[in-house]
Amino acid sequence: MTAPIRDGVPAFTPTEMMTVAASRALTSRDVCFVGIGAPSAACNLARLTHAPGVTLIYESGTIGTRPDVLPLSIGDGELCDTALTTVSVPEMFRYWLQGGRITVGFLGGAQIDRFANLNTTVVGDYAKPKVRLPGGGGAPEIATHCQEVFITMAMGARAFVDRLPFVTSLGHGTGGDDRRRRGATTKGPTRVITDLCVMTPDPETKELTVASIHAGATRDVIRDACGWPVRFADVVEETPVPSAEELAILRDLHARTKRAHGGA
Amino acid sequence: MTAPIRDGVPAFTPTEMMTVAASRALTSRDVCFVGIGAPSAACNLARLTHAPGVTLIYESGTIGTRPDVLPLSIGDGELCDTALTTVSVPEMFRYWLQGGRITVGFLGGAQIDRFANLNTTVVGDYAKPKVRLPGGGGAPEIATHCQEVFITMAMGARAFVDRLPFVTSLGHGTGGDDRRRRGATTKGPTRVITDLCVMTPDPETKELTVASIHAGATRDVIRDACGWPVRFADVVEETPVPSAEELAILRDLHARTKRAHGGA
Amino acid sequence: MARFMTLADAVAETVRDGDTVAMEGFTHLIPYAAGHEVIRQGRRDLTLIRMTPDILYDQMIGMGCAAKLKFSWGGNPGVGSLHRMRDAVENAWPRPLDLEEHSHAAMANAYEAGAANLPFAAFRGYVGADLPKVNPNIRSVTCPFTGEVLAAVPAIRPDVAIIHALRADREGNVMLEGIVGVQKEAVLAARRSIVTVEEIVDDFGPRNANAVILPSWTVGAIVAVPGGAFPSYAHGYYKRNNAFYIAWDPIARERDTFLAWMKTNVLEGRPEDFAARARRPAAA
Amino acid sequence: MARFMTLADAVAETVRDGDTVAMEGFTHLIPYAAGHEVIRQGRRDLTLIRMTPDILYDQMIGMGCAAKLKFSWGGNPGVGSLHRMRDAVENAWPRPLDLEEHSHAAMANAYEAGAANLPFAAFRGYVGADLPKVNPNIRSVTCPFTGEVLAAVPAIRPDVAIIHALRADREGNVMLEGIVGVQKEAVLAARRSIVTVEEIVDDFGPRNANAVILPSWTVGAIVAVPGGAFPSYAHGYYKRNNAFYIAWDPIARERDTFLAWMKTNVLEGRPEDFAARARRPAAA
Repeated sequence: MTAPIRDGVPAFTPTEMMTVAASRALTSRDVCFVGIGAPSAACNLARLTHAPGVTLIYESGTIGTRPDVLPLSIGDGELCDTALTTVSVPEMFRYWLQGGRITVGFLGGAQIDRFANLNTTVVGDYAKPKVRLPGGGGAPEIATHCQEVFITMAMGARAFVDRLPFVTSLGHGTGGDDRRRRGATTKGPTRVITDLCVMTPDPETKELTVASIHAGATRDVIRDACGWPVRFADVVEETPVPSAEELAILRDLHARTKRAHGGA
Repeated sequence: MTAPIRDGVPAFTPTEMMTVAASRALTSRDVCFVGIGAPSAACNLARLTHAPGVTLIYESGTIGTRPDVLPLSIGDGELCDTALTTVSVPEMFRYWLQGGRITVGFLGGAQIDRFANLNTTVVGDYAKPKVRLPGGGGAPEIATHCQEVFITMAMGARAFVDRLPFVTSLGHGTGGDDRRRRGATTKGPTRVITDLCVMTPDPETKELTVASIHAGATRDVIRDACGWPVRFADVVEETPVPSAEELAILRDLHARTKRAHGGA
Repeated sequence: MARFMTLADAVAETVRDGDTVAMEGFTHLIPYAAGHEVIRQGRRDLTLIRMTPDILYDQMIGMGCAAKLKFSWGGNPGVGSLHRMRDAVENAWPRPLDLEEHSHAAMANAYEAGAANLPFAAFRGYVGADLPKVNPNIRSVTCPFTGEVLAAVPAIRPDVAIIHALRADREGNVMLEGIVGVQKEAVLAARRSIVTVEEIVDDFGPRNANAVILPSWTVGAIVAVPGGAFPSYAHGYYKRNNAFYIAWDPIARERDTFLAWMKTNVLEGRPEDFAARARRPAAA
Repeated sequence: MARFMTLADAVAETVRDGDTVAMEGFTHLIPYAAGHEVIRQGRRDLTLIRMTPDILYDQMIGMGCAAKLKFSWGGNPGVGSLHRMRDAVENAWPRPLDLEEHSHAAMANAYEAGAANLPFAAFRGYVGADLPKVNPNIRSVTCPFTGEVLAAVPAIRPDVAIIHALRADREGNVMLEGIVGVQKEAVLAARRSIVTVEEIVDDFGPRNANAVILPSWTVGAIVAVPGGAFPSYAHGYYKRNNAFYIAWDPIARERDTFLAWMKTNVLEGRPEDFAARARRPAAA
């Protein structure tokens, strides 16, 4: 199936492309710990398309949830109403996340560096911040307990930065085997899905490398949107465009969500 | 109300007297962690007579249970069916017992010494026991986490011993302030209710001292049934005999229980 | 032991200036009505604890109730920043706000340890993260069997826990259902507690044998405040008013619009107002 | 990931000689049918773990399946001793039995730690008790904040957990209710698991939002064995057969009566026999 074309331009936004590309990273066998925002849309799109068996878990305690609309928060009633069961938050973090039962942690973030470390804590000095961000929430432990981590966030030079002011959650640390030396036994970030491209860590250095470029984006656009001199893989693929079905299901999901939230 | 008299002898058994005396130690304000056997009969008799508001908790996780018949084990379905709620066993021991929420722990035991330490583990050497008893179960922590401990068990020289082969659960240790020096912050055993008498620890030495004697028992009978030279309080009371109502309710309870268990 | 009271009396008796107060609720069952009463009574110098401080804590911080915040994620979920919290941290307005920041895992474990009467919680956490560099309350313990080093945080033992639950019965037992968060732990860990509920019923009736229930002897004041979790929600009663969460962003962005809103809706408000708010359709 | 199997296949695939096996059930939902299958298949050198070893473990020990027992209370509740366990400990019949003995609090915390992927559990326990003198697996940790010394025990991480639950749905999710004991923890802490259930249903249907459920991806083999907990009980299905517990005492007292009973009722028995046993009135 190919994407609808209008005036020679694929009729989807970069954000839609990002969500679709992120959703494709999940399979029906995954047990996925879902971060709010972009990850939540991608995970539910996967569930509604090619991965109907995927198990979605939100840190509010909802296990195996199948929301009809996207939650605004990680604890909307919709998540509980459609879940297999709902456990307490201490149990969620002890038995389920720390218990090592999650195959994929799906995170977003305010800032990321070339080794896929994330910052959602502060911009500027911690004690005297320029911008006080919400903080880590579940991310510090999601980043180390899940078997692997997918990250999805839109590119931009203020988000993809050369040096993080604060490491909220560990990616590959300073690269190479640094992650393992710090005591993490899981794979860490294995792909970063943006609105322009998909990056994967170099097998040796663990530096994020552009693996595929979305339709409409170019190497120059990606370079401009990245705060470090971004590397490209030897062979860079073109990201398969969204199918008409994926787009239709995603747009339906967003339309239902907007109606349900009654605002914005 | 006085007890029924038959041929000049109070018409109740020593075990009934023990159960009634033990039940009277509880009030409606108590939250009581109930051991199986003699404690269970006493606690439920209290609930069915003068202490209808008493909260009974069994280590199987049942909170606020109101069984119509006595359970054979601490996890009979009757306990769950009539409970306010039932929690997992880890939660029971973490939030409820260790949480410090229990006013009275009601224990029995195979052996007791003069400082109300209990043994339910072994007779003889631990590695080569003469008799392997069931073990401590919940008792080691019941003995230290409940605000106070009541003990009920029938007297006899093999049960009330000069020296325990094994301390399963702490009473007053070696007496005096030994219990506190070992790190226990709760009162420990405050009364031992037997089939012959009620003992309470001396305020200074913490040695168990006979405070009241049941109808039909004598100092000599008590001395013969005790493995250490038992002390008597300066003023020894006569234990108030069971009332007709207490006996009727206790006997009804046992009759219902026997029918329900369909055996013995 | 549970006592049925008015909200004004419950807060007056239970919450004191300088107290450490945990008002919990993980998106669900956030005790807004009780928080507004704390604001109306002008409590000061509170140490507020909450995993997910959201609009309610934004309001309390903006009104100057709090000297310190212990938390793990402070935002308006799905919307953006808490502007009043940011103004306090970045500009000390209306007063400086100390932060003690943790991860969710740390806070959840710390509540669990508090309920269990332990002094600390050990968990696998903070590996490679920067928070331990700025928070001296993140330490470590070594497993006496394997030698592994684990993260450790102090147990949370608040002076006061305030939660909103679904129902209480006439004996003062309290029932929760749905996303139960850390509310049971918060109440069991606290010295004193206030529980607002949607309704008081004669009897819980038939229920799951393992229903989440706080027995009457584990809670302090109980107050019936229908709608008391608005704009959060109460499982089976009313839905989360996501439109309100979205609408809060412009209200809280500026100090004057914030103060005007607080005057009309909180300072001049009453607990009884919540029933009508919760009944409005979510889009209103 | 859950697979529906026969009991014989499930035990053959899951339980190996020398394994550490936890068959849990706190009076309720004891997996008798599965235990009998382990006996029939002649497993040897098992380390059996259970808080409250009762008749089932008495049978397994008496049949020589176990090299070691880790436990906290070993008796026939309300009746007396486990004669086969005593014979093994006191007389090494039919073989010596090593004991690792704890308190309930220690075992419950150790299962919880196992489910939480922690190497040890810290708790306030064993104060003034003699068990730490005879069990080198009782150690201590010091709180890094208060300096308090707490008891520590290793987490329980069995090779195999075996439980009996009420229902499974067609996807292999498993539901428990009532006295849930440490069964969820045992399964989550174990490498492999077998769950026998009273019935397999199309759908759990309406249920409490916080029902105790083990998702299909957390369990191994699932086997429908109606009555599989007899003479223990299954909440809502059949009651505990207290008469059987009382009757067991004389059967187990002597080696020959025990062996005769085991031959007739276990070695020559089948999982299908349990349905009829559980249907009999409790007094039969």
